[in-house]
Amino acid sequence: MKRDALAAVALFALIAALPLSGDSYWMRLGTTMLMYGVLAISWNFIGGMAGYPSFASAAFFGLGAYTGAVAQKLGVPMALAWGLAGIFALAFAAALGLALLRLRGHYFAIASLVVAEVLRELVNAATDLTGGGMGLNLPIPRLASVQAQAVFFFYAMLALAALAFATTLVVVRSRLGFGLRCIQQNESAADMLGVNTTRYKVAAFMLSGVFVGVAGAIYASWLHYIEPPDVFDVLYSVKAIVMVLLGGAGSVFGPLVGAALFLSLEELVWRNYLQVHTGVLGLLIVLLVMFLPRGLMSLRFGVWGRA
Amino acid sequence: MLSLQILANGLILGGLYACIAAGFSLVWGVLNVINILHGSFIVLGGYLAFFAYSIAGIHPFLAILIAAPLFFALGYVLQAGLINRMIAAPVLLTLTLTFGLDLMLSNAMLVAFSADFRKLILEPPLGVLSLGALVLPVDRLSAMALALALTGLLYLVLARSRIGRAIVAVRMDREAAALMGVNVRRIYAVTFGLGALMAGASGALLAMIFPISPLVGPVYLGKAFVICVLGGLGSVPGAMIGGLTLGVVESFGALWFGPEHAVTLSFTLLIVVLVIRPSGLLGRKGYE
Amino acid sequence: MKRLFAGVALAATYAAAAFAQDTIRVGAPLPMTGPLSPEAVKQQRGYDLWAEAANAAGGVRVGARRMKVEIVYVDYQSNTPRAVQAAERLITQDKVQFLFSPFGSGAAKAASSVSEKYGVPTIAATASSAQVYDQGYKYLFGTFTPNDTLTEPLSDIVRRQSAGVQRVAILARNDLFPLAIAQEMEKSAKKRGMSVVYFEKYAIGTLDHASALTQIKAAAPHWIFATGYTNDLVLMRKQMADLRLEAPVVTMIAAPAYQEWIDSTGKLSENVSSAAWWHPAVRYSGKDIFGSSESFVKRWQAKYGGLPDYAEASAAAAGAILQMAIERAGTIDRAKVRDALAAFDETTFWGPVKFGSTGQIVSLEPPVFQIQGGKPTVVHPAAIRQGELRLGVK
Amino acid sequence: MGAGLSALLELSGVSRRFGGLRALSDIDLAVERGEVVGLIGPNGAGKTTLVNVVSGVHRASAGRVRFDGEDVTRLRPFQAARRGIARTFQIVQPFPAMTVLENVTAAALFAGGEGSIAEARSQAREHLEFVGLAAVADQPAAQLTLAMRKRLELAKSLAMRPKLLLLDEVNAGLNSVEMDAALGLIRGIAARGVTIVIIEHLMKVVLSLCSRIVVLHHGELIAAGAPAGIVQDERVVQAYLGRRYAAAQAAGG
Repeated sequence: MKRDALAAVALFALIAALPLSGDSYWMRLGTTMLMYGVLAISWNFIGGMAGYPSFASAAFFGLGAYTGAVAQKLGVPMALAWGLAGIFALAFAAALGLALLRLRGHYFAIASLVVAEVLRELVNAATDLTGGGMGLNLPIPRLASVQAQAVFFFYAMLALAALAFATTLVVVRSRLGFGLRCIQQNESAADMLGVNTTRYKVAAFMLSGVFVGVAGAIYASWLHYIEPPDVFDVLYSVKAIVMVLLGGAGSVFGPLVGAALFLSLEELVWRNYLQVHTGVLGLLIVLLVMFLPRGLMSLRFGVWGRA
Repeated sequence: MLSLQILANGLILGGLYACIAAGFSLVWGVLNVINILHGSFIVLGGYLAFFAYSIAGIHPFLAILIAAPLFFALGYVLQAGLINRMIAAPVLLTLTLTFGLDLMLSNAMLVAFSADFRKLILEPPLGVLSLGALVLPVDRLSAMALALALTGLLYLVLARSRIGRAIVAVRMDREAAALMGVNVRRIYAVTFGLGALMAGASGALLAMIFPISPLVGPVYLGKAFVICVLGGLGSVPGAMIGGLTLGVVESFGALWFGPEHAVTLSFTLLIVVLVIRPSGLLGRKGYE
Repeated sequence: MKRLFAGVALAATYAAAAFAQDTIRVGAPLPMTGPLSPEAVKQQRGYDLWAEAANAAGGVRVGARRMKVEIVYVDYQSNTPRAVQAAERLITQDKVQFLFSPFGSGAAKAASSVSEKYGVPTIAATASSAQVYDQGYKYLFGTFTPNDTLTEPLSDIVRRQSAGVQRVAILARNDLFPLAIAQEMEKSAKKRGMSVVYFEKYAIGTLDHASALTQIKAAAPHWIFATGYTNDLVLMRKQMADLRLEAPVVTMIAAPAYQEWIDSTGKLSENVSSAAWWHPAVRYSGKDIFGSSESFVKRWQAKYGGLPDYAEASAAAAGAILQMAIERAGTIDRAKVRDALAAFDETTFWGPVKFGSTGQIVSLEPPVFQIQGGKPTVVHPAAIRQGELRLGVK
Repeated sequence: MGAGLSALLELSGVSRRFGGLRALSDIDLAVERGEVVGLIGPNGAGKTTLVNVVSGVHRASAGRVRFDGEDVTRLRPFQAARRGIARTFQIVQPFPAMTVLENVTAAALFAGGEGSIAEARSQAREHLEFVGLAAVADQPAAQLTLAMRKRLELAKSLAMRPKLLLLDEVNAGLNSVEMDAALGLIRGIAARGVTIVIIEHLMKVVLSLCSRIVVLHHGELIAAGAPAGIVQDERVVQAYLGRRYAAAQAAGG
């Protein structure tokens, strides 16, 4: 516990030094990486620990982004709007979890995937509140300079990632983490041993939603402009999963390492292949799955592992 | 009268949907693989029909005959060569695998065909059939009929042929089928081939109706998800019922709630059905 | 992890090393993959044609020197945040001097904050919404007039042509530009005393318009106004015919301006009207690299075959305008070029170009046209009219 | 049968249907504290269903289940477990990737009422000691032999601090040496005051362990009573034991 915590503090201190480089593009990449980190760490609660293949990240992200944006549009201060986004995501995850976590395997995956689609269309349709397909503009925070803005959002995302990571450290060693492992291994046996599986799964789902919701709100403030297809992008869900698979290793650092690795790969491929970068990314994914199954499989997938 | 026309629209659309989903459902049910490639297969089938018509003047109805063996071979090779290696892995990995393959295929199509939308225009057009005040486009109608015939044929193959019965046996109980001497891996490859065949053939049919572009794959894939859940996995009649249901629901949904909500409605329906009846409207229990 | 970062950094340096002093580098984030990718092809063609023309003439005159033009493309995957990221990458990593905005109003607006931050003069070739320009930014300029400059003349012509057009049905894609223009249409129609009997949006990715069209048929409108991208409007036109939905006037925006829409609808394109910011039939004699509109079209046909559409022409115009501004400024100093753009008042092949106080062009009169005999025929403005608006779309 | 307050488990009029199939019909049964009750009957008689209904896996279609003075008819498995109903499965169900110790710790933590993971772990060690698995405490449960896994199931059940232990064919698949050890353990558990209901096919085991026997047939309770009486009961002989067994018993006994 202590060793992990120390390593984490060192890692985050290292990341926190990035603004010293003074390069705004690196700042942007750093902020994106931390956002990816939040996505991966959060997915790990429900996907890695409880073993439920959730594709709901995009739903939480979009919900958070729009909650934060609409709240700010209605005059709520930024920090409060972010908090509100977290609360909305938390409550939504609780309600959604109660309904969907009874499903297993592919069925849960599909249902959670579709939630983002439904939310996107609802947001799209609520033109009065959200601007619908025309998108939504956010007030630009009154900060000294654009550079200061970049630094501010970087640290905001860093703080969120650190919080999510600290939560992982605590959960892994808690009753909740233990119970989730039992559920992941054999849900009905866990039930027979006195684990309140519904409550634990919903708790994990809520943890997987709350930080992503706040990340969405920070992201909306950072970009000043959001539109439904961008924030309810199914790729947020897919990327979260791929990152955890990549970093994997079942360790608490897995998601973080996966996020850094994935962003680096994405950036390298994007830079070097103009027309075929998605194809190259696809090839990389295929190769990883085919030839690094050990690395990828070190996470045990519980109920959905068994066909 | 309005309702009657909308019901007709919905049923015709639903017939096409059934064909989109049949192969996807089969692969999901038998292999327990969510084939993300399915949408791109349909698009590829569309391009095949488009070029067959624009270059060689081959009617899309005949293009199916070319598409069928080609796509079967493509699917068979893909499964035997790649996916079979991963078949025992957790479902999320096979899903990720087909997702990666799909990124490659759709990118390849983008480079090869460009993103421009194309449309196969039959010359002369097949026209419109009028039944009183009811109007039915003949191209859609015949494509639907052919789609349903194709789906029916798949059903017959599964029910009557030796290989079809082996597929059904593997779907019911993999271990037992293996004990009875069924070569499970070969059955997987054949099943995936059949799935690809259905995708390619339905793509060829849809080319007459929808504009084709590498970008529309995900739209078809989304429909296939919904239909599978509505109808239940791995069952061909399920895909038919699911497809027709979706077509009618979307049509009346657009009428009652406005066209912007038609898609939302179908997805909401999916979630509700999953929560209330996880095995689908026709499905049997016991599938994971 | 550190090693990977080092790898990325290495790649970045490698990319930047390609930068040479005697070229003008212009960044162009384009949606080469994803749903908007058909649009990227058009933009790229326009930019390329300009760069080719400028370089063939020896380069851009900068004071006494001549500098070659190089356009640096980045794919932003049809994803707005990526577009912003791409813009920042182009400025900070690829060291471009100037920028062309990403496609459409939304992405252009989002990316404009980045170019403003670095003081990079940026020309938006496809952003029409007034909200893109009213942020008080000084470095953003656009070649499209606001949306109502399309629907207003259109409504006037229809009104003039047939007083009987009273009932209007509007079906719009729920997306930034298609929805905005549909809302302008509603205003224009109401202003002229027409009644809007149907106004619905359809979701992105809609595969079937039969229900909406059946309802429109039941409402028996005189004028059907539909918006969307090429694929939407191909499908919709086909389904209108399938359902025998006919009306005196059918307007679709923006697809009929594109040759692929005409190709994909075949005979069904006949008599469908539309409006756009530019049309190959316009006749301006410009002082830009392309000279007159005719010579631009010729040059286009020589390179690509086929006629350029407004989006393609706008991209080329963005380049031509930037070139003139640089030559006027006599330097590639960003602030000076920006001032030259703000003071710009010249005629180009694209039309008279003068940017208002917000940076959006104010001097253009967008043409209205109708597909007649498989070809777009201009029906407005009077100066370049090729024919009269015909009624009846079957 | 005295359905007094002292009965630990009391079923009254319990039925359970699966679709059209009646797996249990109208069962009345009381188990007193400290009893070891044998549950016997042919395959498909409803024995496992009965255990499932008591432990909350299935809900009774009709009738009521009372446990320790409370109505537990509608409880879910984890709630039953926390009230002191522990069970083993015919097919053992460990958490395969966890160590043996972790498996038992989970039981102590979630059903045994231990306050912290550390306390639960030390409890778990004691239970492993008791069942003789201390040596393999840190091995993954998946690596255990069948006999060891059965003992692990017992350790888990004990860690739950049960008042009632439901054993479903805990001896199936064991050889006679292993079985003797298992029987020893069960006696030890009973000696701690845990009430036990055991489903068992081997009459030898039933007779040596149980103070009372309950017989199910086609979902109905056809007999209940002391072992000596049951083996002579005409209906039990017909339904389950068979003539030859009864004859052998009579001859031998």
